[in-house]
Amino acid sequence: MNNILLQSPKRTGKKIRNGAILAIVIAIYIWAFAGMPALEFKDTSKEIVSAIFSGLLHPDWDYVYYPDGEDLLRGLLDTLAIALLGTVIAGLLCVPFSFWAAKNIVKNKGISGAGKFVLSFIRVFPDIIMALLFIKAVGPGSFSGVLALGIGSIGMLGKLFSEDIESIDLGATEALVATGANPIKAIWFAVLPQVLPSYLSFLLYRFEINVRAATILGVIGAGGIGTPLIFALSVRDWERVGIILLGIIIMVAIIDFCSGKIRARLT
Amino acid sequence: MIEFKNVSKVYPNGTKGLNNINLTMQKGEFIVVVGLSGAGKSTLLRSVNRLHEVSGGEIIVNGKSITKAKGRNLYEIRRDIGMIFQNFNLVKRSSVLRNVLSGRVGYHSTLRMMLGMFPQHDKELALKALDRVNILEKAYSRADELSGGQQQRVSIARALAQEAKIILADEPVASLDPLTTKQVMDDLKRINEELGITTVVNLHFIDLARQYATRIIGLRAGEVVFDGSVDEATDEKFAEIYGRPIQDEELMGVAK
Amino acid sequence: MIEFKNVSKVYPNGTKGLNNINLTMQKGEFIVVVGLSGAGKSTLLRSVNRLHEVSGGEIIVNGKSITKAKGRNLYEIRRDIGMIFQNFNLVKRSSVLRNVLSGRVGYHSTLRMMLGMFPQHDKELALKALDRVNILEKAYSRADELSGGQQQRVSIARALAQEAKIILADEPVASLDPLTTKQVMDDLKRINEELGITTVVNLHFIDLARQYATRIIGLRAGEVVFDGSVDEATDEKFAEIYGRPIQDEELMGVAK
Amino acid sequence: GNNEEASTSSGSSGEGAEKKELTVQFVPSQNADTLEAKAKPLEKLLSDELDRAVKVSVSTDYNTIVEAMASKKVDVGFLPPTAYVLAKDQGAADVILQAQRYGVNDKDGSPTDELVDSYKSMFIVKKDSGIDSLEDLKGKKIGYQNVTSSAGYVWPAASLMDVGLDPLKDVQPVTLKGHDQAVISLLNGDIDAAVTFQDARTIVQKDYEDVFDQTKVIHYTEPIPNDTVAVQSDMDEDLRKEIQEAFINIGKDEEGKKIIRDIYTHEGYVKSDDSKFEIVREYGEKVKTE
Amino acid sequence: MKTVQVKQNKTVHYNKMSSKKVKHILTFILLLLFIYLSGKQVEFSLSSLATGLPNMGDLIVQMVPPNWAYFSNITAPILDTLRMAVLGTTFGALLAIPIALLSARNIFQTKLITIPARFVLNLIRTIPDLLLAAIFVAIFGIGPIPGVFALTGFSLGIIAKLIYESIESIDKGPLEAMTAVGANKVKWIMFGVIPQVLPQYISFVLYTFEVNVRAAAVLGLVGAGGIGLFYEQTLGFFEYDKTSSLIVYTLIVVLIIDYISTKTREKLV
Ligand SMILES: Nc1ncnc2c1ncn2[C@@H]1O[C@H](COP(=O)(O)OP(=O)(O)OP(=O)(O)O)[C@@H](O)[C@H]1O
Ligand SMILES: Nc1ncnc2c1ncn2[C@@H]1O[C@H](COP(=O)(O)OP(=O)(O)OP(=O)(O)O)[C@@H](O)[C@H]1O
Ligand SMILES: [Mg+2]
Ligand SMILES: [Mg+2]
Repeated sequence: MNNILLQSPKRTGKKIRNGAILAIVIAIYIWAFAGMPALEFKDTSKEIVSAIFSGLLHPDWDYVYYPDGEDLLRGLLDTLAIALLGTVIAGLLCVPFSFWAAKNIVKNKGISGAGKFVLSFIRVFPDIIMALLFIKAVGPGSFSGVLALGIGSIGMLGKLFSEDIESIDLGATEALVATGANPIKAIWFAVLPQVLPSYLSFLLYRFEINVRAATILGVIGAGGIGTPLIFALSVRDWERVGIILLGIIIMVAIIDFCSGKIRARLT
Repeated sequence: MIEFKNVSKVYPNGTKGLNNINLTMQKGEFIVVVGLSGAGKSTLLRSVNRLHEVSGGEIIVNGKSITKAKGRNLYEIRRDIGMIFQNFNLVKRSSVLRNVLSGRVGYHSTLRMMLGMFPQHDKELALKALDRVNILEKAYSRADELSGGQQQRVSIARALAQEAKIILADEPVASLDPLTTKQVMDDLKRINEELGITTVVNLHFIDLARQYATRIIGLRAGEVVFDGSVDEATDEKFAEIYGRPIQDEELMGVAK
Repeated sequence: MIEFKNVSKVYPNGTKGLNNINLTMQKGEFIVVVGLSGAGKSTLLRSVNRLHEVSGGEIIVNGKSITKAKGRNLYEIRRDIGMIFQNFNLVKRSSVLRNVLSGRVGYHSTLRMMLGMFPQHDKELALKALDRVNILEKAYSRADELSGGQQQRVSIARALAQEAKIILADEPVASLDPLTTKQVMDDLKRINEELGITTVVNLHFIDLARQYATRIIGLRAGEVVFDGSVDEATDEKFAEIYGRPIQDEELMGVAK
Repeated sequence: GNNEEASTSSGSSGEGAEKKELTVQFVPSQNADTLEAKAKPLEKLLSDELDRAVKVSVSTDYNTIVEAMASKKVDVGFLPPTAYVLAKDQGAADVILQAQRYGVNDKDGSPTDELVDSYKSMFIVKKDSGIDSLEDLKGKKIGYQNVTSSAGYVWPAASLMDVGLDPLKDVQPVTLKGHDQAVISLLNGDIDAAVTFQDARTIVQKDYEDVFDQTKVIHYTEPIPNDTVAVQSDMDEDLRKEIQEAFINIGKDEEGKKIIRDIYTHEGYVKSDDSKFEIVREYGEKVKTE
Repeated sequence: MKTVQVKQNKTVHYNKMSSKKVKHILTFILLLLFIYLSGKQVEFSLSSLATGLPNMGDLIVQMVPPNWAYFSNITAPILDTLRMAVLGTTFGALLAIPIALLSARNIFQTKLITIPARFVLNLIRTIPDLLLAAIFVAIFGIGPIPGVFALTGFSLGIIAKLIYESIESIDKGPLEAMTAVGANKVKWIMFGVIPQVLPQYISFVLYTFEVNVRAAAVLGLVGAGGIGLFYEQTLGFFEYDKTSSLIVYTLIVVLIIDYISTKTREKLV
């Protein structure tokens, strides 16, 4: 038996290329680490961290419910409504984008590339500017938050979903094509059933992110529990932060539980 | 009737799938295509309904050139060709009935299909097709709950419901037990005889080929090396199709 | 030696996979298990190395009860049992060599395996195994670049490299062409004879069973309905294993 | 025409153009040590005073409120002085009122009993740092807020320029987010001096008790005008007057005062006009970075 | 005989079907109800959107063309951001591996492991970036370090969640093969799981890297520099042409990352 085979037969060209890539990666890490100051623990850390944690551990229970409104429950409800609507809007709008950007559906590389570019563009658009645009359109409040989340989420959902479409089994599509289906029918009968579970799973995931994105929307007064959270953080009212966090954690846990159940049903 | 005129197929990576094929398949024939793995059997079949684009030549299906057809015309030619895939190509997550019904989409408008509004007639047709392959009771099961043999039968039912004039079957009995194999082949044969549907089947089993075919086509390296009736397909001919120029590395230890 | 003592297996959904099986498989035997689809062949095989937990009874492999083994002991019993799967179960994205080497992980420390440091000896063993199934030159190809027959041979090489004392093969030749089928079966037979490895193969093909087996076991509905030498396995016996009590719905149209 | 757009939905009192819903947005001033993200109480006070539906929202970002006022989506905005000037210069808003607060005791940050319409910013350093005057800051690390912040950048930068130091080049500027963060960064030695409103140390005192013992003030800036109440530029005179009176009344009413104090730390409102903000423009020009 | 059979079967199945259908329809109605209620809660109004939409134009007009000269000012902060993103993503990606494995139900069949692991994961994902930042700033002072740590926590949440779901959907075959070979859990994971999820893992890590580059706002908030601060500044002065330069610059960086990530994935898949 020939012993030459004991060595991997990779060509030297490939070896050099891999070596070069490795060198570049190492260089990037050196560059990144070099920009970091030395790690040191600050004098104030003990007092302040303990203040934060004692606040978090003694949440401001009163805040849970005020008879006259503007309490935790109302805030969470508002957040939930914003996130739900935002996700529904994004969920509907991302579908055409995803198919546009999937290169196994749109065979022309240029066209699917353009779809990918548009999705990238939406993704780099900062939430805060998205929100600003909609505040100009509909005024401050939850509605502008919904629109900002709805449009802003298209970028991520579209990207994840189009990649999922790219990875499906094309056999079933082929079978449909063979029966004489046009592309739309083929997608409807062969692609959609396959991608539906992951589509819904991405939606649920994004829903959860949108619930948490309330923090960012809070900065600009776009409604939800975010505004009280930002206010509490900026005056270091840790008890208030604690109760709000607890509220969000419980809400996210419930969503996660439900989405797990739904996903289990789907697959 | 299917006519191959100087058909060639070169894959993007340079592999020659088909090399200047000239064949005429008559209406009502039951043709079995045999050949080694990689001989081009699948490529041949998939060129007929243009799942693969050929690189040269022309294929005429029932008088129309499928290689030149576009849009609606192409869809309509394909509608008349049913295909049974080796790995079934069912939508696993859809119900059996829906899979069978999907064979009917070529007959209706896109909008109607998107709304899932199949006429009652289609449903009956689909159920009848399922009944014919004896798995009617699975109509509302999800396709992935079925055993391999049952899935294969669903894919046959899909081709039946399509009311195609030609059926192409790519290794329809691989990984089926002998009994199911017989059932599937019998069924193809019966459809072929009863409805006069032209049937082209890729097979690995010589005995099955002899038993069911009216005509056998042998492929090797993308070329037709045998084309004749069952009687002409002697053991020697098979040996020629499969055997002689087997590369050394294709043989396992014992043969050495 | 493999001993089944009153082994039963009920699937969570209530299906009886195996029903009170008692069998003794001797060292060096070449056993072919036949039976209809759904008869329990796979279940039987997968119980041996406990890929399935049995619901009752005990299985003794080379004197040790695998059904009772835990942790390290279990891993060591399994290390001595090679398995060839119908659908190969290769890591498609890894190289052929790495797939074969993965058969060796039972022999080394976890840490070493995490670093992927296989000793030179193992590499030689893996390459020898590939050589034996005649695909040495594919050692550094990715598994998904291989044809079906070649992938099946990789999975045989994995079992060989494992230096197992028992080989279980679940329909190892489904969807292979006749030539490759012969190669694979010859190879299994040769390993069985040369190295005295107990071999248990599930098969759908009667002729293959007759040709290669030293002993044939027939299953039906989870029970052993035949167990004997090749000579005893007459056509009538096979008909009994497969045939008689076929449910109506298992028959296709023609049979009615 | 524009007022129509401004009112998103007509509430219970939606008859006639005059009774359109009024939208108010509140951005807290930076010099507040307690804040509540509450809109309802003010909503109620104002709608009682004005006898029309009022919708109040809160936000921490004044850019959005200015933009919303520019597109007539917000009628009344509580704007910090710098933001007001920018809004005014864009033709988006006119000031009608200014908030009043109690002054701050220089010594311990406690409130005085004198109502003022301005506040101050200050430079703080560690007691043992040996820095005693602005001149000593040359080459030191100074924690600013964003360059748009009156108390966190503009006024202190002007003070530095008064003693001949370039606020960006002669010291090492560090931009921080939040006045509390500035105090903490000073405490843990990340910066040598911090500029904050007077007296941001009380916020940090909750977490870090001896902050007043460890730090000292070396300089107070000139007074900075308090928060404004501004209206969108198209609003007609009558409505402006109505709103002015409404706010002033709220400040005088016992119950109203309690609410605006608890929630917005305002003590009352006085009439104001754009001329009072010339100083903001001047300072803005003075420290303009480019 | 046959037709009777067909009909019998049909009725049976239609009945079965309808109960399922009713369930689906009810779920759908419930969802619509939720959406409707949410719409009321946030005062959803298409007409106000339609009338207000032109207002967006005012802003967009101010954003084009971008202020090209501003590019040179923001190169340094963009590089800072990249640096933090590189480190934060790396740490997060490494920590995500064990958590994702522990959360995947096909790796650990027992709920005793997966449920606590998922709980921890949820906890990490819920903590707002701002709070995370506040804590890290208190511990490490201002500068890029708290930024890196905040991003670490953030990336950990994203990657672990996405990857455990893809682990749960891998091909069982190779796992069985590894079991049959006698591998213990660690070896089983090394040879059966990792090769299968590696492409997705890399793709998610690169995706997260991209998200982190954009999460500049968080970094700005903790005083870590980066471009977040510049967004605030340009918005504060209403210099929208500069804001759009920031967007364009980030877009370029993101596109480059995207290109590299696609190439890498193509090599790997
Ligand atoms: N997509 C492809 N790209 C490149 N080469 C291909 C492709 N598909 C098939 N081939 C090659 O074309 C040749 C013919 O393949 P084909 O699938 O038609 O063989 P086959 O006769 O159906 O074999 P099998 O019995 O294994 O199914 C083979 O050499 C194969 O490797
Ligand atoms: N995971 C499972 N859950 C429930 N039932 C199962 C499961 N796996 C197999 N069965 C059932 O157990 C019985 C035996 O199955 P098994 O896979 O052993 O059959 P087999 O003889 O290998 O058939 P084939 O030739 O089709 O592979 C069948 O009725 C099958 O439906
Ligand atoms: Mg083929
Ligand atoms: Mg089986």
